[in-house]
Amino acid sequence: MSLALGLVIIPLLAALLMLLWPRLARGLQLAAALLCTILATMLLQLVQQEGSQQLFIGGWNPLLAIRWQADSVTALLLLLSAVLHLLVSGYALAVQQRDKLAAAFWPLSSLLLASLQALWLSRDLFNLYVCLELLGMVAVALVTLSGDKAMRPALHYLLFSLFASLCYLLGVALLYGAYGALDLPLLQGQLQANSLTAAALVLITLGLMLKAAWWPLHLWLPAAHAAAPAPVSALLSALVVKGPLFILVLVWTTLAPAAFLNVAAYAFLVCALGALLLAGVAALRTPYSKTLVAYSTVAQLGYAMLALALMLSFNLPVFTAALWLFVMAHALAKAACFLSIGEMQQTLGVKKVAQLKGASQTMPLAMFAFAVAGGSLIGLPPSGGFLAKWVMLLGLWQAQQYFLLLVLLVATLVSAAYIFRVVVLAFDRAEPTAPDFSPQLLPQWLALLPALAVWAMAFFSMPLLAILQQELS
Amino acid sequence: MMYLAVAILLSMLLGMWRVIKGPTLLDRLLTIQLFGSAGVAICLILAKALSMPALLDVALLLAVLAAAIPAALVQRLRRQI
Amino acid sequence: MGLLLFDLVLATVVLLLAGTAIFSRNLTHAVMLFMAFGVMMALAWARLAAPDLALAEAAIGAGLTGALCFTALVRQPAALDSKVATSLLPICFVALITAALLFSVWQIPVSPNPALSHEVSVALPQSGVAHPVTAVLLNFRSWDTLLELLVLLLALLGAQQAQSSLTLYAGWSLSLSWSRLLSPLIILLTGYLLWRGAAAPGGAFQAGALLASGLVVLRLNQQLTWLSWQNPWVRLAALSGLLVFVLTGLFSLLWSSSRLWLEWPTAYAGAVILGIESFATLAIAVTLTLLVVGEPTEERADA
Amino acid sequence: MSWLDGLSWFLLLLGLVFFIAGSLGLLRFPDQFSRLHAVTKADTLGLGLVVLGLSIQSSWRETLLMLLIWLLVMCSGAVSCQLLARFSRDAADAEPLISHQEPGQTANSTSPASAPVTKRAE
Repeated sequence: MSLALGLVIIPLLAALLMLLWPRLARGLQLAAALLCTILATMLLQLVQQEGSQQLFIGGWNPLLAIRWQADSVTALLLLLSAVLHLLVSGYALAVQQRDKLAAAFWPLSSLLLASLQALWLSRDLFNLYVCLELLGMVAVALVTLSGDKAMRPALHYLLFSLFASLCYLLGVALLYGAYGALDLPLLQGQLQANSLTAAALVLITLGLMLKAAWWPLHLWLPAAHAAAPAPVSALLSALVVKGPLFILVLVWTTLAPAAFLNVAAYAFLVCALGALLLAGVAALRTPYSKTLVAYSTVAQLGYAMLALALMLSFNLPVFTAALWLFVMAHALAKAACFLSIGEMQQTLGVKKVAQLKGASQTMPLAMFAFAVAGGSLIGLPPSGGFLAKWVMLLGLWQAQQYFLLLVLLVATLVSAAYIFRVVVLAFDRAEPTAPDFSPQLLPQWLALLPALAVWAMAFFSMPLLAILQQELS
Repeated sequence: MMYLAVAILLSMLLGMWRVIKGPTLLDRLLTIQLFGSAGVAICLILAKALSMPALLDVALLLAVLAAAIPAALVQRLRRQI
Repeated sequence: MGLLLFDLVLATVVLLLAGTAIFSRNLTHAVMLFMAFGVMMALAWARLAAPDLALAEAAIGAGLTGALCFTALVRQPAALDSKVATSLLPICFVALITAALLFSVWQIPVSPNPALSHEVSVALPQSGVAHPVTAVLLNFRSWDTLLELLVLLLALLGAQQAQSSLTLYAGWSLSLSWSRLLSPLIILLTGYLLWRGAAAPGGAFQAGALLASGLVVLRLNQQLTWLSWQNPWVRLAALSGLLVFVLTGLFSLLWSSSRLWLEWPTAYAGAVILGIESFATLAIAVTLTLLVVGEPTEERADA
Repeated sequence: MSWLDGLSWFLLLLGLVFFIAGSLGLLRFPDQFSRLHAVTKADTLGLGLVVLGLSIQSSWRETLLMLLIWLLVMCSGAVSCQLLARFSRDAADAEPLISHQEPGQTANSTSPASAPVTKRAE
């Protein structure tokens, strides 16, 4: 577990040092990101060899202490956030001069990494609340880096986030009052199917849905994510909304009494369908390119909801694998999308989708990154998105849910529509005159890296599935 | 003993009307002052009635804050004349 | 009987204050009512025999929040009337949650699960302190406390992005000497609360908030002009709580016998906790002060 | 001991009377400065009587602490009375930004500090 500890403490200490000596910020950022990636890889190997690891902080017994647990899903998520942090930091380092990125970006993004890693590791309801709160505060602070125009969305984000935390905390307080424990493995199987548990679970779920921007409660997300600087949007969309999702999955798979599972599955299913179809249509209709990508996050989260609903109602291991594959593929693809769109926006100085006409000639690399990441979002082979969708289709076939198969098909078409809306415009050879600017190559390559990573996921499908299956057995 | 606390509480409630009615900022700041000193009194009575000496510390803290906060507020609210 | 009457009146007053604060059309009234609400909440915690919470609520709710709200208020344009939300949807949502809470609160067992409090009392002698709240906060669940310190720091970092400059005016000589007279008392009381924390209600957070209120008063009277985020020593003070916490944790990881994160050896636990709490108090005080006072760029020395 | 208890209760009730008097004064007095007196003086005296009443029933340590609290409240009542009155006097000369009069009366604020703010309000 000292590896896991390092994963949390290194970015935390790095952030503190950055605040003390702002001059060292960039070097510290890169060093911490590299070190975390290496540690996360080592941890994944360790977990694969020796099974899941546990730590009771302070060495007290489980009733008193906070439990950390690194199973294979956690190890994968730790690696994912470390890798994404590294990639986004690289991009931010490349563009910080041009984009006038605020100096506070470095410590804040490092703290974001630390709080995410702490969240993945924690198995304690109250500690998870603290991590959520931390995540929300960092995210809001990061959104405000855009200056005055971001204040309003950031404030909305803050208020929604606080309200959501409060709902979650109330739910946890009810559970604590009734069962007298906060440790998830200790509570497992203890909950009775009475109205107290129901109220607590409803509060917890509402709070987490609000934080994760699940469909009917997503209203704060598009404005906040679109207002932030490009590296921040990439981190927020790729990682921050996944934190509450992780807790939601933990709560419903380990805590909830069996009698509630069916109702919850139906509720999640309705939300998933709404997200996949309606948020997809919203992405299709919005005139701004960054808002399009932000709405696409809401829509893509629908797949995760669908996978969770299916997990709860069918108890097939395929759906668990599909859920985490979606999370990883979406994180990488969305980071690439935001970085490439941000790069185009910064270089070309345009905000609307319609103005991207002919962008494939002026900024071919960035457009290529967007197209590859978009392909993964749609689910075109070979990509991580395709892998996730394929696993899910297999599961649906196994469970004989032909109606949902159809829905998945329609959702794919919707996402294809909004991705192709951008791509087709960009490949339109409308203006033959070359514009008078020279796009920088390095940031475009760096924006391409996550897209290549999501591509590479398809080639590592076997080991990935093996890791996720290990968790289930 | 608790009836005494209730009576002081009700007298605070009476004073609260000034916050709403005003008419000047001073009247409203006065209500804060009233809440400070009456709050200290209630805290002292509670400490006796519940026999919890720890509440005396709370009263002490309230008293110190009642001393410090008006000075801060007035300074913050001052305007260039 | 008297106790019941007191509870009823207190609950009514708290609800009344909350309602009028929310529905007040004038922001200044709302802030005043909110400060009064803070005093009442402190009394409510005192009545519920939770002096730790009463101390925290008194320091934060009745003290600093008011200064913070007024700082925000003086930046507002004149005669600003807030619109009272008339939208039905949030009200329905809140009503639903309240109903669910009321419905489920009846089912919470009256006497809480005895296992946990028994566990706490068994482990208390090894924790290094005699007050269970402090033992939970700084030993059993110290990781939560560390992260909470980080949340406070982040609040400051976020607020810094939004801050615009505010003019500070020189105080009258009366308020200046009053704040100077008050400051040794506040420092003394801070130390008292911190020291008491090991055995009785009190601790880093309450002490830090109290110290912060003293610093705020001095700062608003144009004293302590060095107190700004630009000053590296101030930054060090604001980060000291976290730094000491993490470094102590690493130290215990490397040199203690069992090599566990955030495990204090029983023999030194009391000293370690007091050390961490002292630095945490300093950090909380500086952070809260910077949060309330901000970074005034312009100062005027008129009387 | 009963006469001590009686004395204690007498003092406590007397304190209550002063608290109520302070509140009534805050409600009924005609202008703000007399209201200021009502609160800062009557309440301080009320607190003092309550402290005296309680200390008859308490140990010497608690009594000391309560007397300290009273001393503090007494000092702070005197000082903040002064501060608030000065603040109000100055604010009456120049209309404060946070206005509690009719909105039309704020127009005479011509100072450089408040000018940009009023412009924003329009």
